[in-house]
Amino acid sequence: MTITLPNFLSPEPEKENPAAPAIPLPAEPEAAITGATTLSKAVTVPLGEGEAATLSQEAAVNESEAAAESAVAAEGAAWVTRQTVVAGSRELGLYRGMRFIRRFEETLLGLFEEGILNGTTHACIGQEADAAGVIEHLREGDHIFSNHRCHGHYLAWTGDALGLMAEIMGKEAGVCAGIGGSQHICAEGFMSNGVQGGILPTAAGIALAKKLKGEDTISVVFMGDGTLGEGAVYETLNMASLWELPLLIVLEDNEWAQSTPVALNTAGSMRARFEAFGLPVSEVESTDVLEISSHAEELVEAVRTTGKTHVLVIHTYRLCHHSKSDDHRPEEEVALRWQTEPLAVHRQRLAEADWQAIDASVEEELAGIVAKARALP
Amino acid sequence: MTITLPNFLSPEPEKENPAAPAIPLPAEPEAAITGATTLSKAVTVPLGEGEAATLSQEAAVNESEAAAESAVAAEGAAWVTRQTVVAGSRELGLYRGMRFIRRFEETLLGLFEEGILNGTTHACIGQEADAAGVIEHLREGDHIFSNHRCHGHYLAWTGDALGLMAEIMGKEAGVCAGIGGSQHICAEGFMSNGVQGGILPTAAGIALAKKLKGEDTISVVFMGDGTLGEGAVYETLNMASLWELPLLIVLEDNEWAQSTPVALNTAGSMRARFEAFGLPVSEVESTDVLEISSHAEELVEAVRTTGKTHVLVIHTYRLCHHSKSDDHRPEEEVALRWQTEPLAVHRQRLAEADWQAIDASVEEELAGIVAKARALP
Amino acid sequence: MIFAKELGAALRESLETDERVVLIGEDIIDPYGGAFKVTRGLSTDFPSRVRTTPISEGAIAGFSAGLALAGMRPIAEVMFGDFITLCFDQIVNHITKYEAMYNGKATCPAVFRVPSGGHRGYGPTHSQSLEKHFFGVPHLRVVAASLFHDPRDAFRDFLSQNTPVLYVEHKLLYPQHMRLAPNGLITTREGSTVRLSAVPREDCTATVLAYGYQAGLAADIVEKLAVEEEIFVELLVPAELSPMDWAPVEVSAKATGSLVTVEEGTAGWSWGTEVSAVMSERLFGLLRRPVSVVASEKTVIPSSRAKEGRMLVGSPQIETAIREAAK
Amino acid sequence: MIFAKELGAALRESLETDERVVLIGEDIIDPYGGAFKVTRGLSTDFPSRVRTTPISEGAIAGFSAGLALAGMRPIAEVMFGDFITLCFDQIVNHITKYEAMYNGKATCPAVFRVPSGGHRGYGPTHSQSLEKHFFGVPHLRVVAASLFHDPRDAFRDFLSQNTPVLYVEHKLLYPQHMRLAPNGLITTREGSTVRLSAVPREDCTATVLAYGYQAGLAADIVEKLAVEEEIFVELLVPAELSPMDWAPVEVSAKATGSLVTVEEGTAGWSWGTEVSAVMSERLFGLLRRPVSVVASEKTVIPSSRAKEGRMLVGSPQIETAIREAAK
Ligand SMILES: Cc1ncc(C[n+]2csc(CCOP(=O)(O)OP(=O)(O)O)c2C)c(N)n1
Ligand SMILES: Cc1ncc(C[n+]2csc(CCOP(=O)(O)OP(=O)(O)O)c2C)c(N)n1
Ligand SMILES: [Mg+2]
Ligand SMILES: [Mg+2]
Repeated sequence: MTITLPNFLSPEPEKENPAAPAIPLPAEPEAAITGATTLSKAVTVPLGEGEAATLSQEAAVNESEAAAESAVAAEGAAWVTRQTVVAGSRELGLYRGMRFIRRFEETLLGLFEEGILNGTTHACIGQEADAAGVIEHLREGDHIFSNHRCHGHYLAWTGDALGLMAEIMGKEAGVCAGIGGSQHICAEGFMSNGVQGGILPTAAGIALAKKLKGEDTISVVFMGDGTLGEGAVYETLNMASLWELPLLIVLEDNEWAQSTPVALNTAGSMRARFEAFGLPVSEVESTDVLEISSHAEELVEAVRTTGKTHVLVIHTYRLCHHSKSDDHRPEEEVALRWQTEPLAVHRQRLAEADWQAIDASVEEELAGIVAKARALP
Repeated sequence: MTITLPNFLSPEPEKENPAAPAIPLPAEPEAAITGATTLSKAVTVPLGEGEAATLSQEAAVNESEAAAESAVAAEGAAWVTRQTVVAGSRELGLYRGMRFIRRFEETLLGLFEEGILNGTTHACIGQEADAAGVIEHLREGDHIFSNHRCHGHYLAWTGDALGLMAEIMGKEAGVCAGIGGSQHICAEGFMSNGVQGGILPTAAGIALAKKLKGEDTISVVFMGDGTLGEGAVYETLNMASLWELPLLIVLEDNEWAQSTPVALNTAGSMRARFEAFGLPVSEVESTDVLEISSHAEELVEAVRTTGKTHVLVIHTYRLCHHSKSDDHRPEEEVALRWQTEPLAVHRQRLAEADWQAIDASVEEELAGIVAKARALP
Repeated sequence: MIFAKELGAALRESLETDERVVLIGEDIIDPYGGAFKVTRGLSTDFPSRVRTTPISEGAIAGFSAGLALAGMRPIAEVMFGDFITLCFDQIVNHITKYEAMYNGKATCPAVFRVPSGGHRGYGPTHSQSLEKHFFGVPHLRVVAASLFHDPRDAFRDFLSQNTPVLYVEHKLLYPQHMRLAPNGLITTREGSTVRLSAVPREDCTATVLAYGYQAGLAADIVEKLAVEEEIFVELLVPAELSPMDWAPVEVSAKATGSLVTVEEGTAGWSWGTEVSAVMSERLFGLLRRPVSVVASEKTVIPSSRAKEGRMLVGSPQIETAIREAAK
Repeated sequence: MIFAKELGAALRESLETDERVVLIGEDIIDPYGGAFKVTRGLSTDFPSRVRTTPISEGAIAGFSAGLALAGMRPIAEVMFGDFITLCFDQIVNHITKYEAMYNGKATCPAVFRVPSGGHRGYGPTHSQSLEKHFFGVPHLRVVAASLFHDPRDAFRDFLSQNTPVLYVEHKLLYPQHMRLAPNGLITTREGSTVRLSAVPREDCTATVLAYGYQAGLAADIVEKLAVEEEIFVELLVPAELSPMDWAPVEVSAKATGSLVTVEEGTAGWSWGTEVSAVMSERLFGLLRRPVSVVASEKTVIPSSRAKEGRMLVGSPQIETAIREAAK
């Protein structure tokens, strides 16, 4: 572990964002960036192929525990397991998934500052619970379509951090050989495109294919609140409803679209926009991964069993910049939301030693990934 | 009056459409196509510039009556007057307007059969009450945007039957010199385009211009039920609602879009689609021009006074083919709807002699227009 | 053998032989069977794979994208080719991007059928040949139907490969008889290009390159000029317009020393423009006159038949250009 | 004089001098002032006429159409020019149709600003130069910003006439210094075309035609080749790309006998293609070599900077082509 992380990547919330609240939150230990002591306890299932060898020892240690895991993990095949089982605990697994996404994104932003990366990126800092909570319930054969803010979804689904990092670095070993970059990623059961709106009918088309093939898998699409501005969305809602397609639409309302607050972009009611097309909506205002997950579980199950389109509206918040540029939101607004960021919320139900260990293991793993990715041709 | 009308243009309802009901409707007199006797009583205000000279005598006779007309006419300037005042009666005026539109369209269809016209046309037979009932409340400075099925709207607004007929005949004297044809018409305060959907944001843009200029006039757009399929519609609803634009959206739900019934095209609720964007909706299921008109009056007034977008959903029925081609709808379905076609409904409150006289005058006027248009270079 | 029927048969064959095929479009199911009746009968036999849609061209394209990404073979009908404008985002920023931007990890073989063209008095928004705006979209094939090409071959080809396709059907082709083995002219084939002439190439004084409905008009003129005036030119009718197979054009124009292109789309950045640019380079110094590009006037298509006839390319313009080029 | 600032000033002048002007686009109001900060400060001073919109490019175009038909002067910003795809229906089937199809009874002078181009690693959907698909749309003007053209002139021109405009702004221009009177090269103007050369035309051995960001790259190369190697060519930088003012090109290429066109868009049915077709005809037999068209590879624009650099036209490709043409 020799790479130096830029200052703002320090895990103390105050440093993660200057606007972070002054009120006390569970403090993050120094161990988080050295993280040697608790490693063997925390790591279970490898993230990314490149990691498999390195981590196989620890993985073996925890295998028996993992086998005894909850129904959720049991039903979920490789994808779910990868994200959710840490030392036999789904809750720790979810934490690790979110922590990994958070630190991956922060690391990315640091690399941009360093000038290592080019182009642009959209971090989902503050919204990690959406990716973790929804994707936990998906299984092999399901398909995710994501948007410009896709890293969290991608990592939660594939765990392939090295492939994504290399992709964003523009390396040949990137998941799309550096052609797609941050917004245009493809892997088994996963695609993203940075053009707003058009992914909705595409995801519905994938759902139609599933229906025609008689598969019992589902298509999931993630969209932002601002994307409700695109007409393609409504054409899709209409057809998905008429044709009864196995589609789950996850609307991540993070209150902002680039520089525009939801009130300047969105008339009337989000929920009603879906219901007007006869689509059932489940709405949750939360950054708690378990709360989001329980809504998602219900909806995923509903889509799977009825074969019909359902909508999950998650009211959340983006804590970082839109991409890498200025953030003109009121400081107090952002600060307030740091108090309820998903990691802090979820940590409250974990033993401190457990999440500290995970933090440390994430640091270690990420450092390894960055080092490897940098070294790639 | 020497032109021979094709058989199906005979004013008896049974002949207007083979699927027309067997149950008795007020019979239309022979006089309808000779129409000499009651002419001076029926004609008041000229339709189309070309007519002004010919009809000025009769117009003069009725001037004093017209001056004493109801508030509706008084407030309405040239446009309203032209359509609604016949021998001092708004009700007769509305009847004449609808009758004129009906016979104009039937005449067109006949001319197509004859091979005089080319291209295509979309008649609004069965929906005349929408045009008459809504446009009655518009005044100079207001703007109408219409669609492929625009003749009724155009005639109700401008009265310029000769210009329209010449246009569809492809004559230089046509309102757009024969370039636009049936679907692309422009006159003071009126435009149409045959591409579905795109006229919605355009009409809203016109409304925005009115708002920015501080005008107290409004923008009106007519759309069909099938056009609810286009994404442009929802982009417009959102922005019109956010920006509070003086726009009246008139949705003519005629239950069919070309060959497709509303149930195959439209999931959920039409009304809810507008309300989801915070737009007030008034819904009327009627072919009665007075009922439609009273809803329209309220909404036009609301748009004018609040400056905000309102929606009028009229559930009606198209009695003719979509354009000139096959009609695969169940015969009984169409037959049933002939029983409540707007002219029949409205005639019930008129004296038979009055509407007969109007029918006759319309025949005469139309014959003159056709003859003139045919003679044009 | 009427073109619309043959095309319908090609679609039927596609549905029959390939379970992945899905037809999608407005008003395409029975009894209506599409605005131009091409799909008549198909929904009755393949109800789940022939899907009539709401009036949502953007979603038709987007659903096609999704179907194709998921391994299906969507064939979308855009009722009037004019409305392909509403599919432009999906075609340019989604469908033709996926395979390349995902480094080959996905393919998106969606096919769009666009009934196009004028000469029917349908007016400015229902008569256009908008394919010119799709030529040169990277990773898109633009293919034109003609009476000289069996549509079965076209669809077999589309289903056997992974590139998205815009298939241009001129509306006036629908009621016409196929001319797969036309009398009067010698017919040979080179790839998707059909070569028609009254006499061997060595005796031709110009090469005419035309596609779609205009190719039929051109063939009639070529035949007439040969029979009546012994003016001999070679007509080339390619199916694939973009990317183009340049070889047959190059060989022919090199031999005749003179080239005319014909298209119904408006002039300026048109199909013929690219042909002219490429051939002017490849045959630099070898042509006896500049390439002549016949295209329609740069304006809207009038509804009035008389005005439409003057504005759109038709037989008179083609004949004039051929006579000139053959000199 | 930084281009983005000058452009902002041109928009400010438009708002100040013409009450009909309305700016419309995503995230264009203060404090953000647009993704590229061009409109910064304008909404504060003209709150009702600088309107930030939802993410609805189609409606931005449609609202612009309505504003323009109603006598206003909309200037729309499409955040990334890549998303102009979503305005294609409005531009092709509505905005550019109205004046002609209504026989002049209405005009629809909407202006679209499209921040375009690559070389920033933004990847396949945020780096394109899609103007090639808009060249040749009847009744549309496509105009390109460059460091050699004062944007004030452009907007004064747009506001003084009634044709819709697509105004192409290469993103890399924003932070650059204007070069209205560049040192080192003689600069003259003919209409919207700027002529740059180190020596009089008679001493130039080729004509280079380039626009936008590429024009700046070309100018540097022209200057370098003149200074370092006494290779003299004349550079023409038009603002108006479609329709083109052919006269300056024709005169120059006739004199030099050699013509190169440069653009960042992908090859095939590109800007240079039309130039080549037209000049090959007009200067038939007068050029000593075929027109050379420099354009980017026919594929998606990679995010990877290294790959992007190989795929997109940049200085190396331009220099190679100029050297060849000047021989
Ligand atoms: C069609 C299109 N228009 C505009 C953009 C530029 N853009 C990228 S992200 C963004 C804001 C998206 O907001 P939202 O949908 O709420 O998602 P969030 O960024 O908040 O996750 C915009 C306007 C785009 N990518 N695609
Ligand atoms: C963008 C677009 N797509 C398709 C069409 C072809 N088309 C013309 S009318 C029509 C049906 C319209 O139905 P609706 O909106 O209900 O209006 P109605 O014809 O019933 O008045 C269709 C599909 C079109 N004109 N524009
Ligand atoms: Mg958002
Ligand atoms: Mg309808």
